[in-house]
Amino acid sequence: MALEFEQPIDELEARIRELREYAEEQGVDLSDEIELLENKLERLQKETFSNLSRWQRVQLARAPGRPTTLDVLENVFSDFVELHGDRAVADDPAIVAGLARFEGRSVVVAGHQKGRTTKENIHRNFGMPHPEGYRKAMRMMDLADRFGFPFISLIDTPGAYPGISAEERGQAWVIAQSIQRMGRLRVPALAVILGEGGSGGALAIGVGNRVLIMENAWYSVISPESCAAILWRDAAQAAEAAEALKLTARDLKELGVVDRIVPEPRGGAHRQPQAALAELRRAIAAELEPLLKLSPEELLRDRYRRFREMGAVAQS
Amino acid sequence: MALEFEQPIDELEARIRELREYAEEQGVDLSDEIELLENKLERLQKETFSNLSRWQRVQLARAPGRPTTLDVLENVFSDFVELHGDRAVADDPAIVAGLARFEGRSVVVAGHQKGRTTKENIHRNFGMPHPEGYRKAMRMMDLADRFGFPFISLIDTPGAYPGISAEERGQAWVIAQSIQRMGRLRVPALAVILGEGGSGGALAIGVGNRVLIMENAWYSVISPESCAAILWRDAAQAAEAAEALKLTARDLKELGVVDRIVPEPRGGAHRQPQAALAELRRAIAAELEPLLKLSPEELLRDRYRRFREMGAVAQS
Amino acid sequence: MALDRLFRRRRTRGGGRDVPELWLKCPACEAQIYKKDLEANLMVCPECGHHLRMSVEQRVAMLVDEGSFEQTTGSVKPADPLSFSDTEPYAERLRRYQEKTGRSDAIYGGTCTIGGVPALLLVMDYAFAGGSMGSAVGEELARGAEQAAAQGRAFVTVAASGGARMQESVLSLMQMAKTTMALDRLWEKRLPYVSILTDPTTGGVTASFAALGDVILAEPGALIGFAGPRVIKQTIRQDLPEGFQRSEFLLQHGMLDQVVPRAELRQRLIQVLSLLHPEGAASGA
Amino acid sequence: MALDRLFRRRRTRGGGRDVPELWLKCPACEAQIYKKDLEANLMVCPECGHHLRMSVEQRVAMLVDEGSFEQTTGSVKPADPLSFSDTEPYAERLRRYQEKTGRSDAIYGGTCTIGGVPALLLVMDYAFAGGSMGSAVGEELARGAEQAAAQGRAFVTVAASGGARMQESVLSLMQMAKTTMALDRLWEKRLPYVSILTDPTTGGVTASFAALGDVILAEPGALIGFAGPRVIKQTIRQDLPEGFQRSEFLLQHGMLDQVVPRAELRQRLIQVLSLLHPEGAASGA
Ligand SMILES: [Zn+2]
Ligand SMILES: [Zn+2]
Repeated sequence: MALEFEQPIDELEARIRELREYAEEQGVDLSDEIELLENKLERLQKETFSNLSRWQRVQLARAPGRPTTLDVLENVFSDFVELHGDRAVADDPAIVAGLARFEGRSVVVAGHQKGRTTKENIHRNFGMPHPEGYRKAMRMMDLADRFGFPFISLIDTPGAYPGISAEERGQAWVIAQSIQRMGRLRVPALAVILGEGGSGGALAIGVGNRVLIMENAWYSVISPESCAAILWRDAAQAAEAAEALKLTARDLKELGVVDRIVPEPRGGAHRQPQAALAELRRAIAAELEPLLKLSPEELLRDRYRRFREMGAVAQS
Repeated sequence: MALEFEQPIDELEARIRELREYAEEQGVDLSDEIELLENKLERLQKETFSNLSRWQRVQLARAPGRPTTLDVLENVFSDFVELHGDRAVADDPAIVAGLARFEGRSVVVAGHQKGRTTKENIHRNFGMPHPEGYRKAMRMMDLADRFGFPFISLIDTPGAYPGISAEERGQAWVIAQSIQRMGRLRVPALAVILGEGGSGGALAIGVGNRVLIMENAWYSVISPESCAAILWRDAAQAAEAAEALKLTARDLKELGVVDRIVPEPRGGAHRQPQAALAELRRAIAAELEPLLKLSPEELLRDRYRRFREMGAVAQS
Repeated sequence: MALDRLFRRRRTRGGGRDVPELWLKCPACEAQIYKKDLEANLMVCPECGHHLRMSVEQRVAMLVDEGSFEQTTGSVKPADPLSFSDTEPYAERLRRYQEKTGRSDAIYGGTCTIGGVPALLLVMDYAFAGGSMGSAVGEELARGAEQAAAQGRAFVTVAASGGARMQESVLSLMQMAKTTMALDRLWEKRLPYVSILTDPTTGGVTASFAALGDVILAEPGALIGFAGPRVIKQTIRQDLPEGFQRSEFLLQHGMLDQVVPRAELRQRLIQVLSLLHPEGAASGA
Repeated sequence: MALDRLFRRRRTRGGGRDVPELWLKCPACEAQIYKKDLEANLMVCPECGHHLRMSVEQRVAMLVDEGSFEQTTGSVKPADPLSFSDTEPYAERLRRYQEKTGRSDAIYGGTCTIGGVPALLLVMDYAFAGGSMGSAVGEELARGAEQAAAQGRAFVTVAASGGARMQESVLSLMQMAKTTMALDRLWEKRLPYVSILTDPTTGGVTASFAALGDVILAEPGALIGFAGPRVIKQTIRQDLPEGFQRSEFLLQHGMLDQVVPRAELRQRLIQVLSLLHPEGAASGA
């Protein structure tokens, strides 16, 4: 299941493993050869991962094994109690939400959830929420305000589901409502882009006082494939579209859209999920701490100022 | 379409009309005979309508031609602009709502709507709302709070719809939410029981600082028919159940559940709708006026106190 | 409406009293179970996992920290404000239920700690008039919420009810508003309210306080709804779908936070309360 | 996403320019209509009632009190923050649209009175890049809401948009948050916001400020939604139901307050504004 550009690395790793096994089984000393190969592996990794193209990062953001919202809930937070339902129509498995503890403090969390297996992915609609999912998220925001707990969102979706059922129940309306609701939180709000930040379906829970992004995550108004299909009339131009869209963590930091990049282990979070999650915990702690000192009014003002400044225009 | 106990009156009225026509056509003087009959009519009406049984009042509350929510909106209020939809699932025609003016002042109104024809009655589900109807009403409460306008509800329902679709979408939940939402209004809230006040489906929009009731309306935890079917195991015992349930305006006033009875023209509001609506306008004006002087906090406290005292218990 | 359903059941079943009380038949799988075993298993059928009704005393015992419970309910007695009488006077019925249960009305509870969190727990008693809510039950609930708010306690209710108490007509209807509005006393103090729904919870209880928990938990297979299944069947004149109005159905339809097997209920409640109650929320207890 | 749809249509239609401009063909009933007649009829087909697109200038003229309009838009010019280029550089496209429409970007409006109520009206121009919302459009909207709040005006928008402007990527996405949050300035002052949706309104515009009107009106037959019909068709691989995503469909599904024929729109707007705006609401004007 390695990504295309990871294959030479994976193959070399496999070769080294085989050699080690052989040496052990046969009792021969191949340490020189192995060391040589390991140096080569090191160079290859450095070469590959220090010059990742935007499109390669998009692929890393989608890599199987990359930590999902539930992984974050189970590892970065403790005492997670999942809460279900929108109290109106359904429970949407594409968004997972509930109460948890972070550094001893109660918080409310909601995030997109992709499946960790194919079957689960179908159950979770590939992380593409229906309106019920966003209403569940809004219920969580109500809960956060009700108890004065920080609200933390975890973003990882190709986008809100573009289907008949979703349109019938007001997908556009619920996204607008969720943006508005999150903007009105009287508690600290953090948004973390874990993997894919696909358009309005991501922004609906992205209105944080601070927005964090994992090093290899992306965030854009449209996926590279769809953009390529429309502008280049060829989905295969996704790599080019990804370049044009400037959707990587570094781009977003330069554009002022995110506040902090959470570093990932070399090769991406899927290669060492625990290390990635430890970095994430540190980043959340660092961003949350100053917000805890602000009053509800200061938090509201801060959030408004943050988004009010977004965009680039030329004044006449 | 006269109710059973109205028939002798209706017949006598018809006889008098015929006699008058005959006298006019033939140019004969029957004024003595007519006067005699009119005196008889007067006595008959007095007899019938001053000793109405509870069950007869229930029938008056359901009489065809009785003013509905839309009649009130068109006659007691002005500049009515109907607003539709719950912004989530559907627009429910069993509840009508919108902006209007009362004595020059903007208000928000929501009420159950029965059909004024059979076809309309089916369209409006006989005034039995689905969850969407109550969500529309809650949206109106939000609007009232948003603009600081008084909220006025008009109650006329056999009950919330007891069907599969309604259960699936949380009928119980939405009624509870609507009770809670109305209890939290920071503006003056009036509830008027126009015709039928059927159980939770009525109470959902009945949490007013003041509750008014039309003279022949009823309000109960269950309809007389259903109560009879359960307790007497015979729906035909509805008259007896109506007596036991003490569901008339006068009963409710004695129980402290309503604050004011709006008098109806003799024979019921359906006989002289305009006169009934004029009385209603006066009653609303009288009850609204003192509430307009209260602060949001006073209104909240007043509403809580009002409902907190409801009930009858014996202390040990 | 609940009252009568119970009456009827009792009448038609009648003979049940003759069966030796040592054994019980599971209504789901029909297995004969030794009653002591069933009680030890929290009234959950060891054969099929069906959750039978349990006594309110056992319910309290299974939820609270040992030795922490002090009853607060009982001083509010029901009245008969309408002098209601159908085939039997309401006052008579009340007396019978009071005798049978040893309780003033269909609710039992008090102050306690749950996992160390100070709480006020109220449990509805289905054995008393089908757990129906009249003025006394409503009053106990409103007082409970107010007391919890005043004392900094979490508020926890366990619902089991056929709905409002018909014999108090509109006064029982008003309890829906009263109990709902009393919950706001907890809001002002940022104290949590957890609602637990058990079999059955319908009518005016579902449509008021019980649907408004900050967190709503339900036991597996519990019948939960607004209208009872019989009323719905009469309305639509067709059969109801399998699993309709059961906990699992409600979870799917977004109305519940979790369906929790009875054996795990206390633990889940502790988890929730210690996250939501101010003491646990800030300290990281 | 709108931008390209417009490009394509323009390309494939191409020849349209050769047809004498005195006559227009109704896209619904295909009747040939004298253009002057159509304009006099507010661009509503006299044969079938189909609502054609109208120029933003005509839209403003039909809604405001005569002589009351003062343009506020235009000083904010779009930039090309990503140096975006696909088959054509974004900067080029902008220049072409600016030439064609005589506008800086896809929005036009200003202060006015509507039935005597002081208002700030902003109209999206579908002729400019499919009415797509980039930073400049978002900035005009946010300033508009802020100015309305500061000056005690009602805020009115007329949406017509294919969504966010792809060529500004995440910055155009951020306009959804910016415009939505700016509306809260009106909340603080209890000033109304009325959103009017016209054909077509999809994507990021529907999913932000346009869906959040205190009152939402739409023109008959307008296409309104989140995803465009083509995207949905690709996703579900089947045809869309008749009337799907049209105003009347949205009204039924609870998303709109009213569907209002263009001829009645000004009158309805006046009614709503005079009820909601503080001046009309208290005085009973
Ligand atoms: Zn069993
Ligand atoms: Zn036409």
